[in-house]
Amino acid sequence: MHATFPASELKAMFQSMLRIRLIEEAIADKYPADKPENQKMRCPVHLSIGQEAVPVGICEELRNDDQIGLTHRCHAPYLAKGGDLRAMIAEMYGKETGCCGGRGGSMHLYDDAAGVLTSLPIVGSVIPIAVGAALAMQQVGSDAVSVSFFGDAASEEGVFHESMNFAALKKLPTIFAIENNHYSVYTSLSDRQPDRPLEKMAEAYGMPAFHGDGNDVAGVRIAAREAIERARTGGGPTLMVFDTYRWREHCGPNYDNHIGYRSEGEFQHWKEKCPVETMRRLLKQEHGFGDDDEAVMVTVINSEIEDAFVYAENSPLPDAETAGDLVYA
Amino acid sequence: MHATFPASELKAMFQSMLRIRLIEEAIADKYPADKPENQKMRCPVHLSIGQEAVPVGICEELRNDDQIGLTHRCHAPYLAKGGDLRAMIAEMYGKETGCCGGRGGSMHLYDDAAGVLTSLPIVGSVIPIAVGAALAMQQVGSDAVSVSFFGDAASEEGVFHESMNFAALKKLPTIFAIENNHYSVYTSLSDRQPDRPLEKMAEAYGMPAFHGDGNDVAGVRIAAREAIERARTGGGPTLMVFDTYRWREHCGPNYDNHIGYRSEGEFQHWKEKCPVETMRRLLKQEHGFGDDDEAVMVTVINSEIEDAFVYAENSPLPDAETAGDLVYA
Amino acid sequence: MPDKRIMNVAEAIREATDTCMERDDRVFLMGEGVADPAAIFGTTRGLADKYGANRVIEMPVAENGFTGVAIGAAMMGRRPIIIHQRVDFSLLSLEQLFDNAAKTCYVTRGQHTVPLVVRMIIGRGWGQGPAHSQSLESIFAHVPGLKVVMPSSPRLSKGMMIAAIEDPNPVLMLEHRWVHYVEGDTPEGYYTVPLEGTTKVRDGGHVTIVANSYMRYEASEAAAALAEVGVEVDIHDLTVLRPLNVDAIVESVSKTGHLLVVDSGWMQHGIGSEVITRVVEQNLTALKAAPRRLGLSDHPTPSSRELAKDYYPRAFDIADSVADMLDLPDDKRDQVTTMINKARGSLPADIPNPAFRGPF
Amino acid sequence: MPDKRIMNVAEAIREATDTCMERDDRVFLMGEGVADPAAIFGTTRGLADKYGANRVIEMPVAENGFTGVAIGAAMMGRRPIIIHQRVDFSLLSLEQLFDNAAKTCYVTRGQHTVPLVVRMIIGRGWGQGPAHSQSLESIFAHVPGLKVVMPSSPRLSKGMMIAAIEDPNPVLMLEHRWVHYVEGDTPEGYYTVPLEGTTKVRDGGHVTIVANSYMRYEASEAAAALAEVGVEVDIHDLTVLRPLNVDAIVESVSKTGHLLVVDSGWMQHGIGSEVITRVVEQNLTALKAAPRRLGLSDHPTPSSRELAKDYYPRAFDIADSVADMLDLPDDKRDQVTTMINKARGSLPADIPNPAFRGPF
Ligand SMILES: Cc1ncc(C[n+]2csc(CCOP(=O)(O)OP(=O)(O)O)c2C)c(N)n1
Ligand SMILES: Cc1ncc(C[n+]2csc(CCOP(=O)(O)OP(=O)(O)O)c2C)c(N)n1
Ligand SMILES: [Mg+2]
Ligand SMILES: [Mg+2]
Repeated sequence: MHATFPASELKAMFQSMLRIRLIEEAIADKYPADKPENQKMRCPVHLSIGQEAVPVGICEELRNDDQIGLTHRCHAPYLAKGGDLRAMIAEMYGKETGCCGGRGGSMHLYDDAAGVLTSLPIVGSVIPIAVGAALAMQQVGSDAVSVSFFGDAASEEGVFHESMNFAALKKLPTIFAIENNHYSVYTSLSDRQPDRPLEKMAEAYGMPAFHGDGNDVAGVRIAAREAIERARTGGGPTLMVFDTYRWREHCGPNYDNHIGYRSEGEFQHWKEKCPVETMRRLLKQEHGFGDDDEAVMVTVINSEIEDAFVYAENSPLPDAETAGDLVYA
Repeated sequence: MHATFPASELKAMFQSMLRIRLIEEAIADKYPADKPENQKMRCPVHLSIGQEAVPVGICEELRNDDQIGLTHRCHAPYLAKGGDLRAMIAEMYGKETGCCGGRGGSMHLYDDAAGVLTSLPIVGSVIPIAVGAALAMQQVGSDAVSVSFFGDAASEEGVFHESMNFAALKKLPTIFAIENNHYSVYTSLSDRQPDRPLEKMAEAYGMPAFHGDGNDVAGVRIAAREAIERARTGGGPTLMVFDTYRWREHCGPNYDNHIGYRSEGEFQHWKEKCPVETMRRLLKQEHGFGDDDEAVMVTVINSEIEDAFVYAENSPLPDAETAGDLVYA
Repeated sequence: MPDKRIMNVAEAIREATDTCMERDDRVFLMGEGVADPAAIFGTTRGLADKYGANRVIEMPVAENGFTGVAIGAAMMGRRPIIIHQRVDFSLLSLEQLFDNAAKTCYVTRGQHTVPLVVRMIIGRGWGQGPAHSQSLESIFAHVPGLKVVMPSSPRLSKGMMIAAIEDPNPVLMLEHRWVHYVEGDTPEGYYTVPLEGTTKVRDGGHVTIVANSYMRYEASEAAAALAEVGVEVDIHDLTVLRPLNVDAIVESVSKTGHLLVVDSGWMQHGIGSEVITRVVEQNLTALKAAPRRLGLSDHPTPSSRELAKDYYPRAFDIADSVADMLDLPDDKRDQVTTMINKARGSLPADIPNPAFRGPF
Repeated sequence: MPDKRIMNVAEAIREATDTCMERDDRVFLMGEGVADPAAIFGTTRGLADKYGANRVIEMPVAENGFTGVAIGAAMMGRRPIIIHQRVDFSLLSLEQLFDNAAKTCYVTRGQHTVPLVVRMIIGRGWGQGPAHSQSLESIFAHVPGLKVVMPSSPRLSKGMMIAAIEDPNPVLMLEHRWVHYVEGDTPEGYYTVPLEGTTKVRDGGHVTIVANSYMRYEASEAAAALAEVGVEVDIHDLTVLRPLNVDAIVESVSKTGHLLVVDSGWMQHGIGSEVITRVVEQNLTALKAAPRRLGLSDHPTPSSRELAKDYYPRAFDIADSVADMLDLPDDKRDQVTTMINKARGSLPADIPNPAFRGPF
């Protein structure tokens, strides 16, 4: 299985997924408070717990100068691409040291150094932005590529189709990556789209498409490699659709299977495919990765997480006097 | 050829196309004037000369309570569906007796009695409106259907895709009819969309699609019959794509092959496929339709046209005092 | 006197919708989340169960398309209600609203109407950030053919919602998220509140305050404190932005000579500029001092609670503006500030009341 | 004195674009028709030949999508110019403009900018009808983060277009279709006109008129006629709607005591309400009479020339308003009307000038 990747690469992917998982679990732990006014992260959070494989598989294949464009559910790809953890947590705390200085909150993450171009909370809004980044790359003759990450519901917005048409027409170096977690908030895919494979939407533009298991990080990565290579070499865009599942509530830290929009059974079915656990098993069974190896990994990650939260907590709130600055450049 | 239709039906289709052709030629004749201020039709006109077969083929299969939704290029389907000629010409003259009392001009034709729901000049805008009409039909349990007629460029607007998704999801009784005349104003299809069959866009929603010769009125009609039947019986929407060609300029009465965006040769190629001429030939060669039969037909049509223009010219302009009435019902 | 029926605005809207759906089977709901467990902040709770999936239609995430679908259905005589959980999402559908909803009755000389209701919720607080907290009412109110309403109490919300559903015209109803929490006495059964004019919510002779939506409550807090120092404020709740009728405001200003407009949106081309202009057009000489307006600071909404602190006009700012207009002495100003502080308790500015649970 | 370089506004915009494309290879054009034979009313004539299809990009008909594409490219340091042949088409793209163009600089504290120009043409006349003739400037000017300009002469158009292209912020430029025909002296080569403030175009002490875009010319016609009866008008062309600077207007009103605002759009929440409000906020006592505004009648644009007759404010209406404010006697009013009629000739109201050829 996955002979393509040496153990070191598999471990790197595991590490990246585990790190994202632990970071988001830490957010989920620290998010609630006894009283709202005591709460410190006072902005919506959309966790990717359960969905880590797609961003990690794709971002492992990206260069620093490749750009990604994200949605409300942006933490995981931001981190997978190398976005600064401290700046992310501080942003959730509304602090001066956040990547937006507290102006954006959790849905506006970006990191220039890492090639995280932007995150935008309006569904579908980032898709043409990423295509525009690809146009810029083509115009300057760079072989960098852009990737937009978005959900199954974003594929219902007309702007996705407008973006695919233009990208296909101009053979732009961009990838449309759908993390199909089968829900838009509480509404299932089958209540929003007819029953046919999502990747059919690419054929409408004669665009290559890929559909795969969003819990298989190595599979994601192999497919991404091909699409990225095609984009870099002038072969134009690709639509990639990955099946996955959001474990917790749409927005917030809790589980919500009890409220009735989906079943505990469905959740368990997907949870068994946990991308982190699957990779852990593989590493342990076939690559001599021991419990102690993982313990070391966890320790490192946890201290990074600890550091980021301390940093965020200790950072100052932005000065209220500056709230009106830089509306214009 | 077209054994499906008895001669009487073929003649009816010929008559409908010829009538539209002659009406639009009359508009083109009367539209220009020595000086702008002498001009009587002072609104944009988008002629369908060369494109008559699609609206005629489809509308011949529609009932009176079926609804059609149109774009800026609305004259032909309006007439094919039975829209009032006098009210149309008077509208172009900006007269009180126009279908909108002069408020809309040539791009806002509608006729309740004939089931012409609306025409809308913003590209793509009418598509969800027609889907909404189909939703209303489904809600009241009628077996009527709706058809939106629109151009190849309208298929680039995101709202088309949003509309297809919803119609397919709810199996609405609606037909999306693309009159692919290969241009958006002066810009050719190949400069706006990647090279693949337009009907692929329907597959994105698992929707049946049809692609056919937009100059073959009988072929259009046979295909429309199937799609309409499917819609009426709960089988949901269909996308129909017809290849055709606009003979004259995008907006206005003239030919414009000389200005450089398309070639005289291309025009001639399509002109040879003239839907009116093709049907005329068929009727004359195989159905004993004589020159005198046509002459009678033309006489009737011309007197109807003459009547409509006289009516429009003699109708009063609307009272300027009423310009502010009925902003609200 | 009969018992009061206390409910909040969210419940009142739900009750209005239920009432109309029961009375008229052409009425149906569509939107993202209308049938889900959160039920649009409770405003559609139970309706999907009661009326079924054909009348409470969960929509794909495609605002422009489904707005067009609703308009098309409305033109065919149905009575759709669209809901956007944030007014910001409606930005994708303005072509449909401005062209097809607003102009169809006019273009067809009343032969076609668009009996559509669009409910849009204005976000505030809890770090929602720049794209989930806009308050775009004045943009809608710019366009002839639309009606724009912003009811602020349960009684008004229920009555105006019923009136909106029954109105043959497109009615856009903007609901401030914090107004959803407001409780009050609400009549039982069917009744309507006309979609025209302003609603006077406090009587006073010294200053006229015009406020819309949630700003009404900030204004009332300020007015209560000002009353303690002898300043009596006339408060007019601008519940209907289009068609706009400022008669009562002009009359009030004729009496008070002072006008302050408190807008829940940005000020440039906002409620304040329109109301002030109408007042000076009609009765310039009544004004004893320059009229004033308050509204959002002229920048996008920052997420951080610290940055958002001064972004929204609050009772303090309103009281300050009044104090400036009337040239109140410092001791009275201090007294007013103290009063407001006491009334508010220690609640941070990004939380509407102690019952509030984030993140929405 | 050197020879005058007479050209019209359409040519001036073309020249500005050419100048910038030559100086900066990051500048590119995109839109429907930018490279076609009509070349956006001539404003992009020759540019496709000169700069090629990679810098003059014909776009699919997908306004929301391509606005996003432009914003994305701009964030990467490119300098896109979008063109909409009618401002109405931009309604499909407001989410991108209001959220991503307007707020990116703010949200990123200036780390990302969106150096984007959006040219939008306001249609008028020739029966264009309700959906091809809107004038939505005040909607854009409501939103912090956008700049909104409406140059009215060739000199201003060229200089402001160059300034807009060089501006690091998103600049929306609204061009009135009839302004395209306006001719005037236009400096050669590179120059800029700052995107701030108003432009005084006539000096007079009796009345202040503020007009935007094409309304400037109607105001000038009225002013010329009024001058014949001794009424001197100060005309301020409101070329920049955001950031709005009304200093010169306030100063002028301090002198004249009379203010009339003539808006090319609808009045509710329009230019008039904003300018009047700012003036009364800053100098209420200067006003000797109630300020007034003119604008489109409060209904959609009818297509028929007869119905459109009174829809647009014209020199006659402007003169009438001034006459009312100053209480001019009937004989002077008649004289003014006669003068305006003489100046206009017999041209119908739906045609800008004798050179005009419909249908656009
Ligand atoms: C245009 C728009 N409509 C609605 C929303 C509200 N909303 C926020 S996230 C979301 C669900 C999106 O689902 P999907 O795209 O599948 O992403 P997921 O949350 O599942 O990752 C919705 C409807 C929004 N932010 N923007
Ligand atoms: C949203 C929008 N964008 C642009 C236009 C300008 N416009 C009017 S007709 C037209 C061409 C449409 O082409 P197509 O849909 O193929 O129809 P055709 O004219 O060829 O019949 C364009 C771009 C418009 N009316 N609406
Ligand atoms: Mg999803
Ligand atoms: Mg076409």
